[in-house]
Amino acid sequence: MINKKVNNVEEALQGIKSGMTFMLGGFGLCGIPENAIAELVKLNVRELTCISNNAGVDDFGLGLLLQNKQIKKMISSYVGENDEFERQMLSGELEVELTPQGTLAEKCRAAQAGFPAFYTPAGYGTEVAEGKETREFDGKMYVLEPAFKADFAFVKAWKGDAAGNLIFKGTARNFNPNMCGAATITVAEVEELVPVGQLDPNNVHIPGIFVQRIFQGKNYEKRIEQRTVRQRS
Amino acid sequence: MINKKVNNVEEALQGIKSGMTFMLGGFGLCGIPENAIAELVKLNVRELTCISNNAGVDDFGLGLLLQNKQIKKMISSYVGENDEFERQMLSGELEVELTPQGTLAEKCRAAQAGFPAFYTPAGYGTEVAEGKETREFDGKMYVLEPAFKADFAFVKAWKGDAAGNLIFKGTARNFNPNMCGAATITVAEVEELVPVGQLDPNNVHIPGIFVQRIFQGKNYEKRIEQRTVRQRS
Amino acid sequence: MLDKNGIAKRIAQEVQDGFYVNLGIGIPTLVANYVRDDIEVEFQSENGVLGMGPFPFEGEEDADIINAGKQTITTMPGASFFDSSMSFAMIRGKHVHLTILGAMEVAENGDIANWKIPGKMVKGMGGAMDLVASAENIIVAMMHTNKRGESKILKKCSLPLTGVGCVTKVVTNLAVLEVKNNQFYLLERAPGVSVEEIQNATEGTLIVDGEIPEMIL
Amino acid sequence: MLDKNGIAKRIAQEVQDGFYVNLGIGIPTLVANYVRDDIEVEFQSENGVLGMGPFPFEGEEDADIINAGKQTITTMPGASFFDSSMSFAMIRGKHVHLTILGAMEVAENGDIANWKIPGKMVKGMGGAMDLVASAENIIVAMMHTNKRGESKILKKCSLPLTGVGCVTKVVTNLAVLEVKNNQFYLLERAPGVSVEEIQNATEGTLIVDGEIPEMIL
Repeated sequence: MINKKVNNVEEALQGIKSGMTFMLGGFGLCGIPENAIAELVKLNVRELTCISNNAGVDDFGLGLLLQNKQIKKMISSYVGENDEFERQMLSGELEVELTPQGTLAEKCRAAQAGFPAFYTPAGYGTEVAEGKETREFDGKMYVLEPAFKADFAFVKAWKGDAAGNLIFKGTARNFNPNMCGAATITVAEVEELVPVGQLDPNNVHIPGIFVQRIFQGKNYEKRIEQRTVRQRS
Repeated sequence: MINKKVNNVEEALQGIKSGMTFMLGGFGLCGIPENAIAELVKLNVRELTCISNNAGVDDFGLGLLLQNKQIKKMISSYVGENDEFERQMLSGELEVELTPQGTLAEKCRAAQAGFPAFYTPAGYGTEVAEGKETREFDGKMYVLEPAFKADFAFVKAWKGDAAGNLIFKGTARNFNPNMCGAATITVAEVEELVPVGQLDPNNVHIPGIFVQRIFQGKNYEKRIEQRTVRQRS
Repeated sequence: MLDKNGIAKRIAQEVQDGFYVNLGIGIPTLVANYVRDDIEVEFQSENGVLGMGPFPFEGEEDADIINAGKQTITTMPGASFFDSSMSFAMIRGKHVHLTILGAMEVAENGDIANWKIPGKMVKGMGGAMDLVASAENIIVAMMHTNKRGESKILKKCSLPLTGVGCVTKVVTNLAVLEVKNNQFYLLERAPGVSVEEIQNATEGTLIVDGEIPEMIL
Repeated sequence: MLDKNGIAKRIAQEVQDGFYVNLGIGIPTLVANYVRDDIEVEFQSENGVLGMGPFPFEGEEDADIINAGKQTITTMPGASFFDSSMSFAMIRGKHVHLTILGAMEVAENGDIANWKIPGKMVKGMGGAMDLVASAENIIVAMMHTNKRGESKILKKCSLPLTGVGCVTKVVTNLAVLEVKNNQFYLLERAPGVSVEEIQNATEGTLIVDGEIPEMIL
């Protein structure tokens, strides 16, 4: 077993520098790497390019890096619900590349799996396809999208072990598995680091080979963005 | 819940015709759809194109269809260990398209995921790339490979439910998940059909949306090709 | 004239037995409340769940189980969770049968715009561009006109497009329209709404062929 | 001169701490037996397992747990199973650090042939074409000459290629060779084998630079 365990978030983020490109898992605030984000704020690295489906809310998630003006460019599919984001974008402080959600996921997966680029129908005939190669297959038009390139991927899992194996919970899975192994270094934080051998090899979502560093996360807030409930009848 | 359960292999294979293209899961004899193969022999459909990593052995797996001369063309990555196969191929009775294993898997996955084609480095500079488009990305050469098109996919899972959800066991997983939803109709046979609600939604390998028909398989032989053991010391 | 729930109720009639359905944010989400309970339908949400159920009871919310609108949800027996790449495999691979989404504008050639107002609002497309580029059955839920009374059912979209030539049906507060041959075909009127009112609210080419029935809700 | 186990033993020295390794069928499979036990290594098999262990004890074989050679195996703590697409994501994405495989021919430009003898033998490439097209560190385990004594270490492969310019090192029954600048560099001699014997058995350009040490096994 190749040991990926590091003791804490400080160790896990060694080598982080200003100007780097990061991938960050999560959908809205669900399944985001809370510990890594907090540490990035502390490290105060700047001029970052962040690949993440959303940009958090004003006071949580990637919103914390935005408030601190650490982000130069965001690559996301949906950035509503964040006033500071909107302000920085409309004023031109923040560069924004909006990418269809399925394309965003596959650009991660392509990087993980060694595909240089792929053809997708999403965005054909729209702004998103401007300047990109398009091509017809079987009478349908597709856009060529390159794989992402990133320095670090920060993902959050439910359970993990020192071999780097990961299991996600519910919809907190989202982009996290697709980002593992898609950057030079993948850092996984987990709610529960279990002894090696405890995870069923059949149920591992991400084999440890895709993860370089893993640590036991702390103090998860797991905020709910839209608390919707029904009445007991 | 959309019910995919059918009562038996006969029902599961309705609509099968000579001349069709099939995908069949399995690696060697591990994880092959034994019930579907037996029924194909019984139905005696002919002129088949079969996409499967291997061609079975002389008296089991796809070897049974070969013995019966039902297969016109095989698309596989490795076809050793099968004398009848070799005889038919060298005599020209059987058309064979050898495809690198990773390319074979991805041609299935591309069909499942709606990608028309993909670029892979495998086979560049070899016979496999002859007549195919090649292209450079970042100084490395790639071959453009189209997604498979098939009429039926036959897969074998360990557990499944009437919603079509599947869980595989060990290395019997192999190509099975990649073939689900990659053909017009996907037929899953399972060792154990469990009540809906019993499979943990977190551990489902293939969601039911990729499966059209599911049935409780029978009389699994699960032959071992190379029984290798070590001595107790 | 229909309110949002009315639009959802009418769209629910389009959901057929055995359909996997993706519901967009807003009015489409309401559609789930009105689907006949004698048919089998499963709801997919592109953030990674198939087999969504109703909202949880108070106190049973789980931050790890949400829909694409970031709302807390529950799951039905037979549900499954998966990653984003597999979720869009379902969508791009045409395994999802019906997509219902909102729009700012729809054009008579089937174009749709719903993700950006240049210089003003840029929320992003989320999964909408993948959905409209892949689904063969796309129903748009929207108001027929904007707050200033201007038609959103157009000859040509003025806003940046989400997808081209993809919309098959539009259900608004005034009417049900089919999009075909670069025209809108009026299929049904909302209760109490006249053909003339619909014509006045529609900028795109509107075909009115014979007697137009009122919706049955 | 080395036998198969000797070749495997020498190759095992190339396996470094922290390596994920893919072992081909034949001699490469034997390498696992000789890896130092004070380093951490994990074996990947392309049929869908990471963290392979030794063969099972008799009576404990599981038909559902095999390696790419279709042999029954066991798994180590921390192992995982996955589908073929993910398995080749590991390979194509360069997550596997070292690939060890057999060959029928190797050429001085790094070309390798190991899947087909036209008109005679066509077993297929299995995962070999993916492995050699992607791995940055490819070691070939082979006999230096064929049964007729003809060199398999060539200027140019005569058989259909498996991959182009990909082999970095060759370990044979006679020598360890590095493949660089379109030449074979002789690094080590097998015990009791002279430089001359190696030169005679090598058709490709062989560079012999200074004193060539004997392997330490």
